[in-house]
Amino acid sequence: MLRYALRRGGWTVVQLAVLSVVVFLLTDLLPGDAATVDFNEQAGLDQVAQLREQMGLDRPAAERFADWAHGLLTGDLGTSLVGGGPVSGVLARSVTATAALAAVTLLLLVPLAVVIGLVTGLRAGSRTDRVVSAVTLTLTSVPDFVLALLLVALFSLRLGWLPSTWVGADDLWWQRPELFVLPVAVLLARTVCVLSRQIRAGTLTSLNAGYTVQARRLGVPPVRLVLRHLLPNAAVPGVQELARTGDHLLGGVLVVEAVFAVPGTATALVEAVQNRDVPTVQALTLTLAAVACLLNLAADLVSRRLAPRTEVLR
Amino acid sequence: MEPVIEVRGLTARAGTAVLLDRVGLTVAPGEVTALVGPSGSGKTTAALALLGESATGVRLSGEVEVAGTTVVSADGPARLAPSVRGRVVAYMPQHPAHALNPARRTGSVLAELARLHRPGGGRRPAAAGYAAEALRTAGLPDDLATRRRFPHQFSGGQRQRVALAQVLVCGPRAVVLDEPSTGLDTVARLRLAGELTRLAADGIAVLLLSHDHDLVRAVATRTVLMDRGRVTAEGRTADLLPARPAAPVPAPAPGPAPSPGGGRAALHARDLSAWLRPGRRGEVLRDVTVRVPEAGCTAVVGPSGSGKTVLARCLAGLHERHDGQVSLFGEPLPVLRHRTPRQIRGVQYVWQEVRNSFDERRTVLEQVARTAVRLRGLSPREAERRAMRVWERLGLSSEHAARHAGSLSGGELQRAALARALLAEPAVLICDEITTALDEVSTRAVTEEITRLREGSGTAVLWIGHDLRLVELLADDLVVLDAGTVVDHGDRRAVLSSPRSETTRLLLRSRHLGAAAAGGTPTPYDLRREGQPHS
Amino acid sequence: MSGRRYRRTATGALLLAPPCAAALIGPFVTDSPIPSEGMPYARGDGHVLGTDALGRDVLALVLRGGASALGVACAAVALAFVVGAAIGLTAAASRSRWLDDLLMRPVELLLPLPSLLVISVVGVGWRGHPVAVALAVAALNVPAVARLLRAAAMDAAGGPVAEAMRLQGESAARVLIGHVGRAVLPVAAADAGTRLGSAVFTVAAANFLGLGLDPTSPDWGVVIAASREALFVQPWAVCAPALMLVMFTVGVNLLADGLLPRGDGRGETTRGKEQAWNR
Amino acid sequence: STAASGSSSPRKGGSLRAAFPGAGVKETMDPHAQRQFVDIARHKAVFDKLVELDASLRPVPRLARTWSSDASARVWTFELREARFHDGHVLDADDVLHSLARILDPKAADHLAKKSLSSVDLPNCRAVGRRSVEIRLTRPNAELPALLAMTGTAIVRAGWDDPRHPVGTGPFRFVSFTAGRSFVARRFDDHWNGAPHLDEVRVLSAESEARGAAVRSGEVHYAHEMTPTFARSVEHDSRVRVVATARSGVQGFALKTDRPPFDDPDAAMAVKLLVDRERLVDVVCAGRAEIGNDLYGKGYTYYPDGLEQRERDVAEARRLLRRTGLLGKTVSFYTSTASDSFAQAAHLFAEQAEEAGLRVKITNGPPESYFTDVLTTGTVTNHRCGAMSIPTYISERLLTESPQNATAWQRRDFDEAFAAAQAVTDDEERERRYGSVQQTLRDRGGLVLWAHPQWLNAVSRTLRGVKEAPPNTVDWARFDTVWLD
Ligand SMILES: Nc1ncnc2c1ncn2[C@@H]1O[C@H](COP(=O)(O)OP(=O)(O)OP(=O)(O)O)[C@@H](O)[C@H]1O
Ligand SMILES: Nc1ncnc2c1ncn2[C@@H]1O[C@H](COP(=O)(O)OP(=O)(O)OP(=O)(O)O)[C@@H](O)[C@H]1O
Ligand SMILES: [Mg+2]
Ligand SMILES: [Mg+2]
Repeated sequence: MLRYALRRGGWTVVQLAVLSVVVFLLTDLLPGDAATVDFNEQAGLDQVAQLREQMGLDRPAAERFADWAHGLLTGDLGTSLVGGGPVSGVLARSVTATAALAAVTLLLLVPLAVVIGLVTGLRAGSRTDRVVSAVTLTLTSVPDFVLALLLVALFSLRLGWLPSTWVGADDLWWQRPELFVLPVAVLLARTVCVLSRQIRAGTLTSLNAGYTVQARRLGVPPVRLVLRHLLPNAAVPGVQELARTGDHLLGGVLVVEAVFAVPGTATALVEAVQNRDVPTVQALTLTLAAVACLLNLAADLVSRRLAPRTEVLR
Repeated sequence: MEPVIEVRGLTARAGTAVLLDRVGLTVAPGEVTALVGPSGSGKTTAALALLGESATGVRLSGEVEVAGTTVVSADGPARLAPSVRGRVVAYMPQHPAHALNPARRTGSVLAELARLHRPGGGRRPAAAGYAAEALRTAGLPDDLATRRRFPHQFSGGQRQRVALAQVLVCGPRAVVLDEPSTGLDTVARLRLAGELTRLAADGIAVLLLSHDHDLVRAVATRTVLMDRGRVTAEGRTADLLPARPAAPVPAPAPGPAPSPGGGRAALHARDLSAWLRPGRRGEVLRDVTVRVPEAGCTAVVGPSGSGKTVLARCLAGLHERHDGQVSLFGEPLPVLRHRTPRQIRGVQYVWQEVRNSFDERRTVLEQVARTAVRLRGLSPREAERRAMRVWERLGLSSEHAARHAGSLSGGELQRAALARALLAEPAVLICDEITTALDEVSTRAVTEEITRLREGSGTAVLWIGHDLRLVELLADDLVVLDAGTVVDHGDRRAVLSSPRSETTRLLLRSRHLGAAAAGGTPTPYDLRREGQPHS
Repeated sequence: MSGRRYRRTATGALLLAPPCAAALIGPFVTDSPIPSEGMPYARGDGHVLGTDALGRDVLALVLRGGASALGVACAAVALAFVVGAAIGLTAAASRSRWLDDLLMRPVELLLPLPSLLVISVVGVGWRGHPVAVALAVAALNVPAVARLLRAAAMDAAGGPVAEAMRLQGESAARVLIGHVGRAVLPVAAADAGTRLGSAVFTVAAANFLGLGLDPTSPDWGVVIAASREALFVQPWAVCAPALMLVMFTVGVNLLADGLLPRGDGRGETTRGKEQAWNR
Repeated sequence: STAASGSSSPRKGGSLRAAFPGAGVKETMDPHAQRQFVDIARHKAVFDKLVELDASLRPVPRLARTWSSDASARVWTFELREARFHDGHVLDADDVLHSLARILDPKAADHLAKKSLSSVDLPNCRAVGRRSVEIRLTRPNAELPALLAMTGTAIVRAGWDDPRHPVGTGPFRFVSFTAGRSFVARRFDDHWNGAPHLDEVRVLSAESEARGAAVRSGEVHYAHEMTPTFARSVEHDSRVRVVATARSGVQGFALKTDRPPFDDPDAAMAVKLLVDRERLVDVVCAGRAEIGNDLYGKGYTYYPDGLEQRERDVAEARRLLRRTGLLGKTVSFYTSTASDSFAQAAHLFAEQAEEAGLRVKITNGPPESYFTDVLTTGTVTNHRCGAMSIPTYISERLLTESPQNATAWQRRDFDEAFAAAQAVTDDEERERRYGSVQQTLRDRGGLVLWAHPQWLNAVSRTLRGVKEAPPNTVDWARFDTVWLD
């Protein structure tokens, strides 16, 4: 296990290194650069040229990348081309909000999805199952931006129960739990449905597996049977899905961040791409990628523990 | 004594088929009752009914009472049936490989069961004590390493014992064991016999379902005979299954009886080493040399977990992590991926755990017939015709042919798998414990078919099996494997009469179950030697 | 097929019919580009579903916009599955570790690439190109599909059934398609259902955020995005295309659930699990 | 102009939250590097300029009490008022000179006023006493006061160069700022124009969706730059009202006049005649605009009177197209999503051109750099401009050397005529000359300006005293004169 974890860890480092090159190339491929974008609608071409020189964008790409990589190795994420501040500051500010949102979502997601998945899986075909499955299926099929708009329209504008956005929450958002309700609800809606369907499928297969049947024959009572014998096997696809969900939560909550004006990583990343702010894009992407890698690693380790046989497969 | 299990008029139907027809039997505490009958006679179905269970599509009716609780009534399983499971009756299934949870460590499941069913088991040390005791009784070491293993880290025979330990740790009043001796070497089987007698002596009611008449004779006081879903006889074992003549008829080596070691080598493996994980880690075979002459039969025996299956898979080209040379009629034989159709046809392999090798989506006959289509270029119609012919010779009916693997009994499938290999008309046939689920009639059909092949087509046979009686019947040469190395080899008669290694002697000494009572229980193997440590 | 399953399939087909019909037939019964004739966000006024921001008939937009909305998503998912299945199944079936590594390592490399970055880069760099959007969405899905199918195929491809087939002289292709492919089909179909849904949303979300197609294109996602402000002024402009998307994804999922063979009582995957023990 | 302020009398106290479109990390507290409205609004709270513009884009005094120039419009004198910085320092001529020097710093690429103030002869500018500054120009310009009212011209304290600690003379004292999020400032009681009513003002950044939701749900009091659709959806909302400022900029198309086909003024005229301005206004601006007449600055100072409205004339357009060989040909329209309305306008333009026999192929460009890109690419492009004085507009966009010359309008004679007009100190004469310059532009230039849209801000009912004012003018985003009920 340790050996496996170390090998996977090493591979993650390689992955991140290659990714940084890919990301650099991708952003470099984009039309325009930080200087053109920065002076859009404000200044003429000569001013743009001057700014470009100041930002060092007139140097060859390889040189810029080397500089950046050198900085990274010495623990310096560089300075933002646009704001002029350190990238680490941008990172710190945006990561906290998203991480908080993701954490709250995950905290609710896991028990909810497990319970729904188990109940529907164990009662497959029953009325409960059909009703819950229909609801989850429909919820997975509602685009999250439509859902977000509807929730805001109902709970903030019509009923006035909940704040509609994080505008003006400043850095005090963590003191105001009501800010989390709607964004988390939108984030949960789809993920709970997808995850619980996975767990339902896993439950169905392990429900009929020989080991479950045998455990029942040996008199293991139902609740224990489900939690100790069935769930570990049923959870394998769920754990993998969860890793992807975590990744999605950290990087893909753009719609939610946009609608609720949450100052998070997704917003920061899109903005950085639009600004062609390469150092910021790099830092954000690598952070997200590193988190994704860690989540995948964790998921693989857990799956490996849950389904240890895979180690012999190759 | 008051019987623990009482069955009256038990009937099981699947569709229009009647699987059990008004079966009645009783199992009393303090003795071993055997349920014996040909393959497919309904033993497993009856045993499951004792727990109020049945396979999907099977309906139960009749009356089953276990320790005063009604488990099956006239209209199917009773409501209280679940309450007897584990605590009162514990069942060990026919294919224990299926019954072990791949995600749970052996020890934790045992402790859990102990906590559930044993008085005072709620306390951790007590539960651990029960678990250790169950492991020891089942013939496994009770050390931490074993308790921390996952099921896939055991060999076929070891998994059988893990399943047995799970049954024992519940401390039930009655145990139902479905073919507990399949896949066990003679030593382990002897131990098992001893265990069963001891269990009975402790006042537990034991119901033994087995084809292994020697085992039944050795341990069972009473026997119930079944045939086609009916109880045909019931009584003292000694009356129903009279003991065989002391020395089993050593059938003369069949056929042309080529001079030992003589004849052209059909299959020859030299200095074969095999390992489980990349980088030669987890070595399971070391420098094994096996030779199977044309029309000859070489048997491979050895304790459970000694590497027989791995050897067979190397020869069949399925296990790729090996080195050394394998040749077919002198021509080097690569791994399966690189074999030509002619070479594939030349070497055929019959699986040990056969259920897994059938596809659930196609009928069994369809799958069996494919061999002839692909390897002999026959038309599908012709192939099915030939398949049916082999099929019937092995004692299967055409009614079985249209079914899917899931609804065939263990023995039926085993024969289907053999038919699948035979349709290739191979030059070399590798049989990995293919009679473990067969009754004597079917076994005879199988051995006859093999003998016919050797005589008729000069097919060479590599026979893997624990049943030394069959080995004597079939094999010319004998190879004894232990912990992945050859410890004894040569002419079968020579090896058996003057064994050179301790392993062989041990296997031989344990072959007659009658000695069980006298000889006491042999010490369990050292697990660490059998299975490679994993971590 | 049981009654319930039949009903599910039928419901799925019913739900799928309107969006698919719109996507397939719509382009032939409407003008292109759709003329701007009415006032912005008018209701009634000769337009059954009112008009959009440009004064175009929403019904015409709904009829025209399916082809790209569903086309891009379907093409992306199809492409992702073709490439992902080729990689995943080959990797699972290959007995050599280096081929497996060769195929899977580059794919895994892409796995942590934030989808957001790819979408915004493609959105920013190749604005308004349905092909680019489809390629991007496909590229994002390939790693996940490949990994999923490889994992699902591992048991089947290495299990005794595949071995038995190979011992019967079946060709590699037949083992892969006839057995492994069939074994992973339920997994793949269920996954394709959700993936198609999320691809539709990825495209729609990209459009919603202004990273995707031309903002005047009749694509459903674009129309929803462009009209979202008018949710209370002219609800149909948002709801009609949104309903189409929802009907499509629900329909696809129901169909995937209902049509495909599942392991019966005994559970196929379970059987797969034990196979590893035997090797 | 106080129609919207209601009848209640100002009340002291309260904290105002105002939401503007954000610009993320681009946002700055350096008043000379300001780029976005949100920056300008923040700087306006903390800093003052010498001069501001009124609603008709005429310079009005702020920190400069009065100004005058010599007859050649080369030497200007500005008299300063007695104003106090937040640190207690009283404004003097050195502060103004330092501010000018800082704006014109050759190393600071992002100081936007640098270009328009490039004619300031910095070494020869000087203080005349404590409260008077003499500014010399290298070429005559009667519009200097208007230039000093443009973006990026705030007066900072002498020696100040730290945007993290802004110190100005403005009505609010800086408290905190996070780029892309928020800004807090507190009332400055010593402001020269009297203390503001509010205790505190928070200027927040938020995208359009969020601004709309926030102002409707009462989380902010003021939302800047809302769409006509938003205005429609809050028509019956009792909590929010929309403050619409007429003629606060321009919407149009820019034709490149330096390359075929629009180097031929007839071809350009054909386009001017074929566009259906009413329809564009109705759809793109949802009717909330005044129809344009191909000239910038309707209603602003120097806008020529008595011009005939240009009407759609498809027949004449067709004739001109045929004459110039464009009939049935295809021109490309380079648009983007830089503004919601751009692609819509392009779409409608394509429809209208089709009716006159001109085909249009629309291509989409990246919005982030669209305005920089259109300086070099495209044949027909979108054009928009906020409020600024007409001479500023011309010098920024229509001279050979102009930085934002989107129509590539490069005529020496035009440049000279404009320069000559700018040098005229007599107001009437200058206005006449400006008029003729604009006439040339309307007839031969590449600008097709079809709308002067309204500027829409949403304010909650509790906010009083908000005046209609075009962006960049003195009453726009002005929070010292508003109060909360
Ligand atoms: N679902 C089913 N539908 C139809 N027939 C079935 C079904 N399940 C089992 N059978 C048949 O019932 C008969 C009894 O099966 P059972 O497994 O009880 O036999 P068995 O005595 O245990 O045989 P073996 O010794 O081979 O294990 C077999 O012939 C089998 O083919
Ligand atoms: N997939 C596997 N993972 C881990 N260990 C394995 C695996 N397959 C085999 N082994 C180990 O390799 C050794 C040899 O196994 P093999 O199956 O060849 O034994 P065998 O001689 O056929 O035993 P049996 O008589 O019980 O079938 C055993 O110790 C077993 O634990
Ligand atoms: Mg049986
Ligand atoms: Mg074996």
